[in-house]
Formats: sequence, structure tokens, C-alpha cells
Amino acid sequence: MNNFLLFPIIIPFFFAMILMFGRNNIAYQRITTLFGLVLSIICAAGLVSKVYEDGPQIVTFGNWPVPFGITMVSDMVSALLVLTTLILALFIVWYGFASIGKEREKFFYYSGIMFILTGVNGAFTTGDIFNLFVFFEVLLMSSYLLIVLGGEKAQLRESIKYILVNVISSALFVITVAYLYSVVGTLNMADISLKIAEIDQPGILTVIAVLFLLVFGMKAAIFPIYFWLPSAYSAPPIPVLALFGALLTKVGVYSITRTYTLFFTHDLSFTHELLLILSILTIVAGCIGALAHFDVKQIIIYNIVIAVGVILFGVAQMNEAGLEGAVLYLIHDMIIKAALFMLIGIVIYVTGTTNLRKMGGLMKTYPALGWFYLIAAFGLVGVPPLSGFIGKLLIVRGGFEAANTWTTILVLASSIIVLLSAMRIFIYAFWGEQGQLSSKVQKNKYNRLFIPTALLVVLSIFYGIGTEWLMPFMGDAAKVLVDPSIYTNAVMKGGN
Amino acid sequence: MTILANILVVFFIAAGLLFLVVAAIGVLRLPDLYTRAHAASKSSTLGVMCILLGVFFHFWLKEDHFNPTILLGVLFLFITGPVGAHIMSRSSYIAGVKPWSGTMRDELKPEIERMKKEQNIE
Amino acid sequence: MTYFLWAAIIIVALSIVALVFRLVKGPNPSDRVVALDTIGVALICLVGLFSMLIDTSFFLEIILLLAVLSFIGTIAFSKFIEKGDIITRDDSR
Amino acid sequence: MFQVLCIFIPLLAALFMPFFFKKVSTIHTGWFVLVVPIFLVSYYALFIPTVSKGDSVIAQLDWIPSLGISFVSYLDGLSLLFSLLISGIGALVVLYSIFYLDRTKEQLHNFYIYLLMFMCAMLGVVQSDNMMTLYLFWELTSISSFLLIGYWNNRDKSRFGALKSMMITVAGGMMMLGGFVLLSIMGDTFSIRELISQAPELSTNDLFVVALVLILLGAFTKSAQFPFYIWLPDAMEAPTPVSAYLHSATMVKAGLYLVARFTPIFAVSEIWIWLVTGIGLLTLFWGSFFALKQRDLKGILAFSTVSQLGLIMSLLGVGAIAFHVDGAQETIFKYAAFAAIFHLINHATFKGSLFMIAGIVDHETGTRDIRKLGGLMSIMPVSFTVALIGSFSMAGLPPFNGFLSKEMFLTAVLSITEFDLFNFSTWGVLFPIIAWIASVFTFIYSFYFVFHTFTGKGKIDQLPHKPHEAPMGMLVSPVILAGLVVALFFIPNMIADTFIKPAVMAVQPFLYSSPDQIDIHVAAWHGHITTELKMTAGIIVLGLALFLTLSRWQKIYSLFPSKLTLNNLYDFIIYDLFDRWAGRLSGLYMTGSIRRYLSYMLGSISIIVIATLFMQDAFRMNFDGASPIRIYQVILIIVLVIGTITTVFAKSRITSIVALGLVGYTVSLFFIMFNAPDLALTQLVIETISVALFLLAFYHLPKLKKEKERTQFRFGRAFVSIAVGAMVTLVALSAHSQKLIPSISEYYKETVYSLAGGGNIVNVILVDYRGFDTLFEIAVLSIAGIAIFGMIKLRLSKKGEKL
Amino acid sequence: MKTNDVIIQFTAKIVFFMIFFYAVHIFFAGHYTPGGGFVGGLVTASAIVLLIVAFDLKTVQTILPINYIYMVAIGLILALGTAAISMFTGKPFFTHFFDYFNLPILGKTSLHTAALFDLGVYLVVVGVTMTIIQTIGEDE
Amino acid sequence: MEIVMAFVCGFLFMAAIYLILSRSLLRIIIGTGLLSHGAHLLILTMGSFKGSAPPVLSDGVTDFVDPLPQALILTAIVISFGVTAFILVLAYRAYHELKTDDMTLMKGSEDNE
Repeated sequence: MNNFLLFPIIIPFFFAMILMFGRNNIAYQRITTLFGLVLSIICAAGLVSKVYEDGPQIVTFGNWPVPFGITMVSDMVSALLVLTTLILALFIVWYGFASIGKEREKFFYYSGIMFILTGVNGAFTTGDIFNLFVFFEVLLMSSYLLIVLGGEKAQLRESIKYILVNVISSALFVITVAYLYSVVGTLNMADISLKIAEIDQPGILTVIAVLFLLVFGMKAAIFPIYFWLPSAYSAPPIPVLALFGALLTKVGVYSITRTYTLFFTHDLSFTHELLLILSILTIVAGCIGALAHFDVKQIIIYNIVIAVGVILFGVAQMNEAGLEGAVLYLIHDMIIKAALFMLIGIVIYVTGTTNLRKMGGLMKTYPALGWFYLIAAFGLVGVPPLSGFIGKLLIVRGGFEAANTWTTILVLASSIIVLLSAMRIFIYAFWGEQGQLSSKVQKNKYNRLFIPTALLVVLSIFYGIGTEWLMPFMGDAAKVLVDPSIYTNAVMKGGN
Repeated sequence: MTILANILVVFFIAAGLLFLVVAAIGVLRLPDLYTRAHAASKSSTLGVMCILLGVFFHFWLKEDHFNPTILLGVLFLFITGPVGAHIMSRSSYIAGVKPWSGTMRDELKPEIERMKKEQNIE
Repeated sequence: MTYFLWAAIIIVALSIVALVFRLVKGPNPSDRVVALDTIGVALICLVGLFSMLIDTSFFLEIILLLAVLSFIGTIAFSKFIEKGDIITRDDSR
Repeated sequence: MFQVLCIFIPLLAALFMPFFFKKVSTIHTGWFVLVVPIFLVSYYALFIPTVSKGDSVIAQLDWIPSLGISFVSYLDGLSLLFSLLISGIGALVVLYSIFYLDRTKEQLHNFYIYLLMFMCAMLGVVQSDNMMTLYLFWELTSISSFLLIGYWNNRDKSRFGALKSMMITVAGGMMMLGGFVLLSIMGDTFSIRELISQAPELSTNDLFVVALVLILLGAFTKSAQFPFYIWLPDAMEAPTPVSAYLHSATMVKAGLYLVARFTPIFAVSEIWIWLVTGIGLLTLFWGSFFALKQRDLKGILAFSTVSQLGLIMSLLGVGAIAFHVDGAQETIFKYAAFAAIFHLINHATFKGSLFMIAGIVDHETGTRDIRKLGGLMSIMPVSFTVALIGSFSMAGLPPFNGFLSKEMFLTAVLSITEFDLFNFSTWGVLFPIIAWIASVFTFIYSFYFVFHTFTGKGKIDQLPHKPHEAPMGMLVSPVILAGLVVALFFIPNMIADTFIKPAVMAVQPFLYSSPDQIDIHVAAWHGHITTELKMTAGIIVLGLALFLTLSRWQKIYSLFPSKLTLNNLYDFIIYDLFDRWAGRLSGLYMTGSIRRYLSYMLGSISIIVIATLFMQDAFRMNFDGASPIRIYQVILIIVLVIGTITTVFAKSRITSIVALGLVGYTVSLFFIMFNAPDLALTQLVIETISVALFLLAFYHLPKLKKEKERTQFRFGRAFVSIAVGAMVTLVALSAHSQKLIPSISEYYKETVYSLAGGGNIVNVILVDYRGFDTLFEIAVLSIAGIAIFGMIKLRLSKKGEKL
Repeated sequence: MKTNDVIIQFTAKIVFFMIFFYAVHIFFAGHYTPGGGFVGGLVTASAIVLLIVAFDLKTVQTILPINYIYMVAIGLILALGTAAISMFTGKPFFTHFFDYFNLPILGKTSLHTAALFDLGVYLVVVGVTMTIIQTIGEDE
Repeated sequence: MEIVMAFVCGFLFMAAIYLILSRSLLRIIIGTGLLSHGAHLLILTMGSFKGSAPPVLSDGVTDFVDPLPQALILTAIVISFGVTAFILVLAYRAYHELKTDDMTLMKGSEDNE
């Protein structure tokens, strides 16, 4: 029995509890948070190497036989995502030291972050569909905490919308689980996979598959149900936004990936075709939004939507290249979105506005910021050798291999829109005549914001250049997704 | 024994039902809040106590299962039912719910006015 | 006996319907609260009778609970009606 | 290994530029930079003996071996030629820039970083055998050119031009990537050499044509072919050394390189030949024609570059015909490829020098507007001579190298008509005609450029600066290039043997096994009067006539509608369609109103699900095994429905909350009915506490108002809610009717006492079997608790902040 | 307007204890009959709410001086700790232990780590509910 | 009964969504309350009502109803309680800060252009 895979979930959970004490002692809060994060990162890294050596790690709680207890499964996909999540959280927390403000730190900001990490990591790791719901709720509830913390007007206004949407999606999630339980009579994901294979996915399961797609799609912000995202994400402070932008939609994407590769693989011509169409429409919708705005936050936020579309496009191909690309791109996007949000956070800090038309000439005053932004932007677009390239390449390859020629070309074309939107920020904010500058900039605070951001960008560069070292891991991840039997066998034999 | 027990149970339940129905009719038909609250509190408390006793005896005598929670429940209802109705009526009066036009005597009114005067509230 | 219980349940249920009518009709909130309180009482009866009907004692816990909650509800509502707020921070002021 | 690293030497050197600029402020940073291209030229020169024999040198550095992606330095004739051009012209341009850019006024380190980055990128493009790294460098050229064009980013036009060039070239690059991926899937390799070796099999693939078109898109955008040329004139905002380097000699040639490189793979396709030749000729004509409309010296050169690129492109297209013919005809088409490479070299020399002259004129007079210039000949004699040489070469006059390649070009287009495949014998007649007309215009604009600047009546005193001859250092580079222009005319065959023939081998590898087999002899005079010579004579006569009457007919350019140009199309797409219309479009539905969003979302969810339900034929309604309906249940349902309706239509807060409480209690009664005591307990308590919370919050909430709705939205709202209700019901019915596999819960019933030591199965599931759920469910509660605490206690909202 | 609340306050005092003991009963009954940590916690909380309604926040705080947020944290730690005990013995997370003992007065009783977990749940539920109600109540 | 319950759940969802789409915050919150009721009943329905005794061991009873959905509902109930409490407080905080409870006035689109 192997409890090790639990540590990246339980350690943040435990620290979240610890942090509920002594909320007025900021030094204690910060140090404890950092300590907890570092500890979890070490465990997560250990987990990745263990999964790499021994295959998927399984633990079924309470020593119950498999479909009856709750099983946690850490395969390569989830282990990698867990590690990425924790690393990003470390950077964002670090960044937040300088920007989140003492008031928020005193009101359970760090607890909220630790809880959200618990939720996200749990959702990545769990092998039980109802438990997935519970973890979703954990991360949603903590996201409510974080989005509303501070009680500024815009925050309150947008949180209502955000919460409303998520309440509805949670209700839909629960009833979808109920439908699934009604038909296959089990909740363990591996067991569900086997049972669906046994009855060869009749029509009703396809309907449930579509429901799952839409439920998770609501979180992931796919096409007809992404509307809530841009306004909701515009409200919270930058570190929280970075956390959300990097993690939350990705949990939805992960869940779609998981269910669509593990459960519903017997009627590809319907389910995955639908996924393909929706992903393309998502890209288009994201592109329209990214072009429509001259607000730095909104541009990056819409880029989340585009990226979600691209990843799901890769998933919809259901071949090894596409899935491997999807995993690579997923992790890339988590890193780069966090970095971009942190960067524009600094831009907003030094200019005091989010409106691009008021900015200009930052390249002269803050050249390093400009360079790092440029690198991150090209990474976002997928310019080699930066981080987005290999993922996009594999996704495109998967698309062509699956004979979706025209849609694949569309995906490629979307990169140009991404480029235009990212370059628009660069040209307006960094080039040109000197624009608005905030009078309150302190050099010290700027540096404290800039260092973690720069390091994260550097990390993304390494992610791109050092892809070769990652490929074995990514290959493992893709294999699990391509062949559900690896997952189900590991779970069913107990995974010792 | 069983028959005797049954008769006891049926008796209690029937009585309780009667009170309950009366209470329900009262709440439905009586003209104002205070009269309705009266029906609701007195009659229904009695009704529910009877029925619970019936249930208690049923389980005790027939199933041989002495259940103290029911007795506790009876006691609880006995304490709280009237108190609840009282509080409710008083609050409503203070909040300004007018009694039925056919009300004969309103003893609370001068008292309230006296208190208002004491605390200088208009 | 079963038929008797059936009849009893239906009578209680019907009186609940009557009370619900009052609850919906009003005319003012206090009436509704009184109706709700009485519904609570009727529910207690219903639960008791129902446990007899299906011969299980597991629902009897609910009886006391209902009584408790109905009382708390009534108190809370009355305080709300009286003061517009059910919790006062400091009465001595 | 070192060979691969050489590609990166400029990039490495770039890292030190800020240091040189900041610390060594007395010496112009350019001198340090100059070392790099000079080193590279000498390094690549070492390969000449090997490569001119027809051999190739390859070195490899793995990047992502598991995907077959590696940095490769593959030096065959074509690559080496380009590498030498890049480093050679690079050296001259750096030298020129040292005098052109002022050390004290400019951000030199930035400039040289971009320039070195570009040099690295270009070397990478032409040496990469691996398509992915080729793409990598390809994008790097776009990026560095973006940075170079935007070097003076305070100017609006610089930013505009930078963005335009990047958008167009990167878009092409993306498409090219698509083509590469398609090719790699067909041939299962990223290596171009390996693809070439399996070229015949590739052509049978269905997607072969798609790959072809995608790759051509990349090449055409980069090489500024019609209709993508529009970025090149706007790129003239870059400092002139940049234009001389990027926009005449190197970057725009990357597209030509790509076409040449992929010719062996795609030449089998008719579409390839038609597209490359046709677009090339069209560009040739279009560029030369519109060059005369320009008033800006660099604008003229930009259009002339466009047109010359078209010329080379069409030559490459004609050269591809060689794969389809054999015997006697073959030699004619071989000429085409040869001429393409030859003209490519020539163009680099004369166009580089012309750009530098334009820069000198700009630098010394302060303007590039040809209408303000004139009569500079006497003041700037050296510049004038260089310009004259360059222009005459461009116009195709002897004794300059342009004459030779132009003759060969004419030979090539003439030969097309003899080719009787792919309809060339009928439509091919157009080709020489277009080529000839275009050559006439080329002649005119060459003269226009040189004579309108240097001769005639100058308004010299009206110029921004008082003009004088450029400093010596600045003249060195153009003079060297002009010297080459002349030299190449006299020693063409030496150049051909060393450089051109090996390069032609790379373009047409199936035809030869060694460069010696290419029996082409370049000569200015073939001993008799050929058709080509007659055509040249015609060009000169007509060209001179038209040039002398230029001022009379130049007005016809104003007849062309200014609205319908490609530039306007680009502006329309980028600024109208993308900026404004996208904003308006998204403004239509992204209104910020959550009700609207929710209606869209829920409406589409229910429609998609219900549609799936019926498309998959999944709807069943099966009454078997349903438990019976009891009267008290019906009564409860009635109560529930009444309560629900009351909540919907309640007019006061209390009523709605009481009604909600009623629904909650009814639900708990349902739980009792359905044998769930634990649920009933929990639901009861929770409902009560929720009601208490509602009452608490009411103190702070306003009274309910009657809702005024627009009828339209009211219907939409009703529709959405009915659709959602219907979806839930329909799916529930069909899911219930298709319980395919029995539940796992029997296990719990059997083991609850023996293994878990409990009696209440639900509770045991909660704390034991599925205790993990419970652990996190209380976590959710805790978070809610602290969130509410924080929300109420912490208020950062500033007074007077707008809603 | 200030009114005297003698009746309600007197009743509340008595009823509070009834409810509280009832809650404890429900809590312990949970493993074998309906009930458990949740319901127990919620009933306890509602008993405290009753007190608050009948009296006022300040009075109740002097009677029950508890920091409810700490209570939540302790409850969580208790629950997690109980679940984690088994990790130290090499069993999977959340493995519970129980045995039957013959205790002097109570007779045959089962002692169960699950009850400890449930106690955590109980504390969290009480803590959270009271945190919410208290903070809302304190709000201006 | 399951068939009827399916319709009841559908009805609850319909009413809930109708309320959620209204302008007033309070109605929206009540809508979310109805929504969770509907979801919980639906889980119970989908678990089927087979079996005649509550899932609590007692002598001689073997015909229990399916306990698993009940456990799931219990979890869901508690979670939705937390969410309801949160959203309620959020609503009144928002009302205090924004001085309106009308969703149509909470667009805020002018901030983000």
C-alpha cells in the first residue's frame, strides 16, 4: 500500500488548517505557507519519479477492495499536473508577498491558497467520480474565498456571477454523476471504464458523456458556456487571477480529458466529433474576444479560452500525438498563463491602468520587463524553442494524423490571432511614446514583483528548451491516455 | 394484551387526529392572526402530544421497544408549543399586525404605549 | 390497524394541505409563520404515524428534532417580525 | 559539432553587446560586431573546395531526439552560397552601419543584438536540414526583423510596419509549419534530405497538394510575393542598414531558398510549377509597375525588390519543369534554375549597394523624397557612380552582372512555350510577354531612381541638411558591392563553377551526380543575335522612350483606386475587422449581464443534450420495476409543487423564504418516504439553519420589487427554464429505464457490521468507506466559514469608487 | 423598541440544555442508528443559535467564550489526524480500527476510531455554523 | 414513483432556473436553493427506491434501500449548505457596496471596455 501519492494533497490541506491559527501574524503566515509549499513540491517531485519508475500509483482508502472504497490514482498525467500546480503556486505566492496586501494576508488568503491547491491536486489525482465532485467543490469554494477576499466593488459584483455559474454547474455535475451511477452502478473511475466497455456504451451513456463534457466545459470555459469567464476573472487581484488563470480552467480541461479518454471511448464518431467542433468554436470565440479588447487583463483572459480550445482539440484527436501534445500544451499553458498574468500585473502596477491605449514606452523605463514579456508572449504563441512549440506541434500532428486537415489549419491560424493580441500589448505598452506611469511605484516593490516573475519565465524557457528531458514523462502520460487499460489494470490489481 | 394495546394506541391517535384537524380548520378559518395562533398552539400541541403518546405506546407495548426520545419530544412540545405561540403573537402585535375587528378587549395596547413613552420612542 | 394508520396519515396530510393553503394565502407574514409552525407539528404526527406504518423506529429521532427546529424557527421568525433582525449584538445597550 | 555551433555564434555574441555598449563607450559597438560576420565568412570559405565538388558536409546537434528534432548544419551548394551571402553582406552592412548610426544617439546594443539575432536565424534557416529547426529559425527571422523594423519605435509608422511584417510573415510561417508537419507524417521524418529521397512516394499522398500549398504560403509571404508583398514597403521604416541587409539580400531570399530547397520534392506537381511561375511573374510585373508610383527612394527600391524576387521565383518555377522533360528540352529548363541562383547573387550585390546609396542620400540630405531631390551628382560623385552601376545592372544593361542573368531569364521564359505539358504550350505564351513588359518597367524605374536623384535641377538649398559626400567609411561597403557587380560580369563562369553549379545540384539533385555535368557556359555574347538580345534591345528603346516622357504619363497611377488596394485590405482586417468589429461583435453578446450569459449557457446545454438524446436514440421510458405510487406521496408532491410555485411568484421576502422552507421540509419528508432517515435529519436541520441564515441576511437585504421584464427576455427566460427542466426529466427517465449494471452497494450491506463495525450503513459509508469525501466536505464547510468571515470583516472598497 | 423577554429567555435556558444533550445523543448514536457528527453538530449549533436569538451576541459570548475558527481548525486537524493514524502503521490512509470491549458500567461497547473522525466533523460543523452566524450577527 | 419523481425533479429545476434568471438577488439565491433540492431528489431517484427498509441494520431486515446515493446526497447537502450560506452573505455584502440588488445593473462592462 502506498500512501505517498496522497502527500501533495494532504500537506497543503494540513498547512491550510495550521494557517487558520494566528491570522494576524503575517510573518508566521508567509513562512508557514512557503514551508508547506516547498514540502509538497518535494513530495510531488518524488511522486513523479516514483510513477515514472513503477507505473501508476494507487491507494484505496480504508483498505477496502477496489470499487468500494475511494481510490486515488496517480498516473503520469496527474502526477505531472500536480507538480506543475505546486510549483506555480510557489511562484504566485512569492509574487503575492509584494502585491496582495497585508489586509488580505490577515484574512485567510494563504489558507485559501492552500485549500485551492488541495482541491486542484485532489481533482487531478482522484480515481472516483464523486470524489472528483467533492474536490471540485473544495477548489471552487476556496476560489470563492479568494475571488471575493477584499470586498472591493468589482470583486463583489463579479463574484456573484462567478458563483452563480458554478453553483449551477455543480448541480449539473451532481445529477450527471447520479445518471452515471444509475446506469452503471459504480463510482470508481476504473470500474466505470470497464463497465462501459462491457456494455459497449449504448446511447444513454453517450448522452451522459455529452453532459460530462458540458459540465466540465463550464469550468474549462469551452464554447457555448465560456461567457462567464472574462468578466469573472477581471475582478480579483493579480496573484489570485494568476492562480485562477493557471489552474482552474485546467482542472476542467483535465477532467474532460480524463473522462473522454477513460470512459467514453466507444462512440468516438459522436462524442469526440462534438468535442472537436466545440474546441474549434472555443478557439474562434476566444480569438474574437482577444481581439475585441484593449484591456491587458481581458486580452490574456481570452487567451485562456483559446488555449483551452487548442488543448481540447488535441484531446479530440484521440491519437498518441494529439494526446501527448495536449498534455505538453496543458502544462505549458499553466506555466505561461501564470507568468503572463504576473507580468501584466507588474505592467498594471507601474502604469496604474489596465487600458492599453493609455500606456506606452515602457521599454525605455523598464527594459527587462519588456524583454521578459516578449519572451513570454512568444512562448504563448508557440514560437520555437519556447515552451508552447512542441505541444502545439504534436497537437497539429495529431490533427493531421486524424485527417482533420482543415480544422488543424484553423488551429494553426489561431496562433496568429494569439500573436496579434500578445503583440498588441507589447506594441502599445512597451513601444511608442511614454504613456501613463503610476506615481506610486516603489523600486523595492517592483523588484519583489519582478524576480519571481522573471524566474517563472525562465522556467518556461527551460520547459521549451529542455523538452527532451520531459519527453519520457510526457510519453508515459500520453500512453495512459491512449490506452485506458493501463489505468484500469493498475487500479484493479490494487497497484502495490 | 395486543388488542388492549391496540385500543389504547388507536384511542390516543384518534384523539390526536381530532385535535389536529380542529387546529388545521382553525388556522384555515379563523379571522385574524391571534385567533389562529390560539388554535395552532393549543389545539395542535394537544393533538401532537396525543399522537406521540400513541406512537410511544405502540412501540413500547407492541414492539417492546421503550423509546425515551418520544417522551422527551412530548415534554419538549409541551414546553415550547405555547411559548412559541406566545412569542409569535406578541412580536406580531409589536410589529403592528392589527387584531380582528371583532376583538373585544386589547390589554396589550396601553402597556405598549406606556413602554414606548418610557423609552422615548415615537 | 394498517388501514387505520393509512386513514390517519391521509387525514394529517390533508390538514397539512389546509395549512399550506394558509401559508400561501397569508395575508401577513405572521400568519404564514403560524401556519409553518403548525405544519411542523403536523409533520411530527406524520412522521410518528409513518414509522408505525412501516414498523421501524429509526425515524423517531426526527420527531424530537422537528420539535426543536420548529420551535427555533418560530422564535427566530417572531424576532425577525418584531425587530427585522434575529440577532442583536448587545441588548444591554 | 562546431559547425552547428557556428550558427549560434552571432547569438552568443549578442549576449555581450550590452556589455560592450555600456562599458566600452569610446569605441563604436559595431566594430566588435564586425568580428562575427568576418569570422563566419572565413569559416564558411573553408568549405568551398569540398562543396564545389558537389559534396556536402553535415553536422548535427540533437535537441529533441525522441521526436527526431535536431539542429543540423547541412552545407551543400545552396546552403553554402546562402551562408556566404549572409555573412558576407552581413559584414558589409555592419561596416556601413558603424558610420550610419550615431554612437551617442542610438541604443546601439539593442540594434546589434537584433542584427546578430537575425544573422543567426538566417544561417539557421539556410543550413537546417531538419524542418522543425528550419521553422524555428524561420520564426526567429520574423521576430528579429520585427524588432529591427520597430527599432525606432517612437514612430507610429515603424510600429505599424513592424507589426505588419511580423503578422504576414509569421502567418505564412504557421502555414508552413502545417505543411512541414504534413510532409513529416507522409515521410515519417523531419529531415529534408530523407524526404527528397522518397519524393516519388510522397506525391501519391492525398494531402500532398495541401502540404505544397501550405509551404508555398510560407515562402511567398517571406519573399514578398503577390499578394503578400505589402509588408515590404512598410518595412522600409527600418534603419537603412537593416533594409540593405534584410530586405534586399537575406530575409526576403529565405522564401526563395525554401522554394529551391523543396523543388525536388514538389516539382512533380503541376500545381507547384504553375503557382511558383505564375505568382512569380505576376509579382515581377506588379512590383515593377508600381515602383514608378513611389516617391520615397526606399519605396522604389522596395517595389523593385518585390519585382526582382518575383523574377527569381518564376525562374525557380520554370526550373522545376526540368523534372518533367527529358532529352533536348532538358537543358533549356536547366538554365532556369541556374539563372535563378545567378540572379539571386547578382540581386544581392546591386540591390545591397543601391539601398546603401539610398541610405547615404537620406543620411546626408535628410530626406528620401525623390521629388525634393535632384542634382546631387556633382556633390556626391562616388555615390552617383555606385548608384549608376547598381541601377544599370538592375535594368539589365551590359557590362554589369544584371545583364547576364536577365538574358538567361528571358531564355527561360521563352522556352516555356515549347513545353507541352500542363497546358503550357497554350497559356505559356503569356509568360514571355509579361516578362518583357515587366522588364521595360524595370528599366524605367532603375533610371528613375538614379537620374531623378542625382541629375536634373536640384533644389539643394531646400533640403533639410546641406548635402555633401558621405564619409569614406560609409562608402566602403557600397563601393565593394558595386565592384562585385562589375566583376561578376567578367568572371561569371568562375562564380558558376564554384557556387552556382553546386547550388543548382541541390535544386535539381535527380538530374546530375556532380556539378561538372552541368554544361552551362555563361557568356555575354553568344556569337549571333538571339531572340533574347532582340528583346533586350526592345526593352532599352521602349524603356528610354517611356522614361523620357515619364512626367507626362506618371499621372495614370492616380487613376488606380486608392481604396481597393491590398494595403487597405490588410488595414481593414487588422484595424477594422479585428479591432473594431470584433469589439462590436463581442459587445453584442458579452454584455456583462449574467442573466444573459446564463440563458445562453443553459439554453445551449439543454439543446445539445436533448439533441444528443434523440440523435443517439437513447430515450426510453420504462415503467417496469418502478415502485408503486402512494396517495400520501401524491399529496406530498402537490405540497412540493405548491411550495415551488409560491417561491416563484412570491411578492414578499418572507413569503418566498417560508415557501422555500416548506419545499425543504417537504424534501425531507420525501427522504423519510424513501427510507432515508439520516438524510431527513440532516435536511431538516440544514433547512432550519438556512432559514435562520436567510432571516439574518434579510436584515441587510432590500424588499422584493416587482420585476419588469422586456417581453422578449421573459419568453427567453421561460424557454430556457423549460428546456432545462425537460432535459433533466428526459435524461432521468431514460437513465432510469436503462439501469444496465447493478449497483455496487450490496457489498456495503454485507460487510457493514462484520468489517466496519457499524450498523448505520449510510453513516458508515460516510465515515469509513467513503470517509475521504466527508473529510473534504467538511473542508468545504470550513472554507465557507472562513470565507464568510473574511468577506464580512475585510472591506477594502474605497469610498466614491464607481460601480 | 426594547421589550422584556423574560419568557423566551427562561425557556431558552431550559431548552438549550435539552437540545444539547439531545445533540450529544444523536452524535453517539450515529454509528448504529440515524445521526452522526453532522446532525449532532448542526443541532448543537442550533441550540446555540436559540440562545443567541433569545439573548444577544455579547451575552452568549461571555457564556461560551469560544473562538469558533480555532474550533473549525481543530476539528479539521482531528479528522485528518484520525484518518492519518493508519498511515503510520503502514495501512492505507483512512483505515479505521475498532474493537468491542466490556466496560464496567456500559457493558459491551465498541470503541471506534471512526467516532474520533466523527468528532472532528462535529467540531467543524459547530464551528462553521457558529462562525457564520456570529459574523453575520456582528455585522453593522 | 421514479417516473413521477423524474418529473418532479424536472419541475424543480425549471422553477430554479426561472428564479435564477430573475433580476433580484434574493430570488436568485432562492433559485439556487431550489436547484440543490432538485439535484438531491434526483440523486435519490436515480438510486431507485427498491427496498423497504432504511439502510440501518436491525434484526431480521435484509431488504435495505440502496445506501450509497444517500451517502452521496448527504455530502452534497452539506456542501450546498456551505455554498448557500456563502452566497447569501455575498448577496448582502454586494447590496451594501453596490447599493442595488438588481442583476441588470451589475454589468460592469464599462470597466473592461
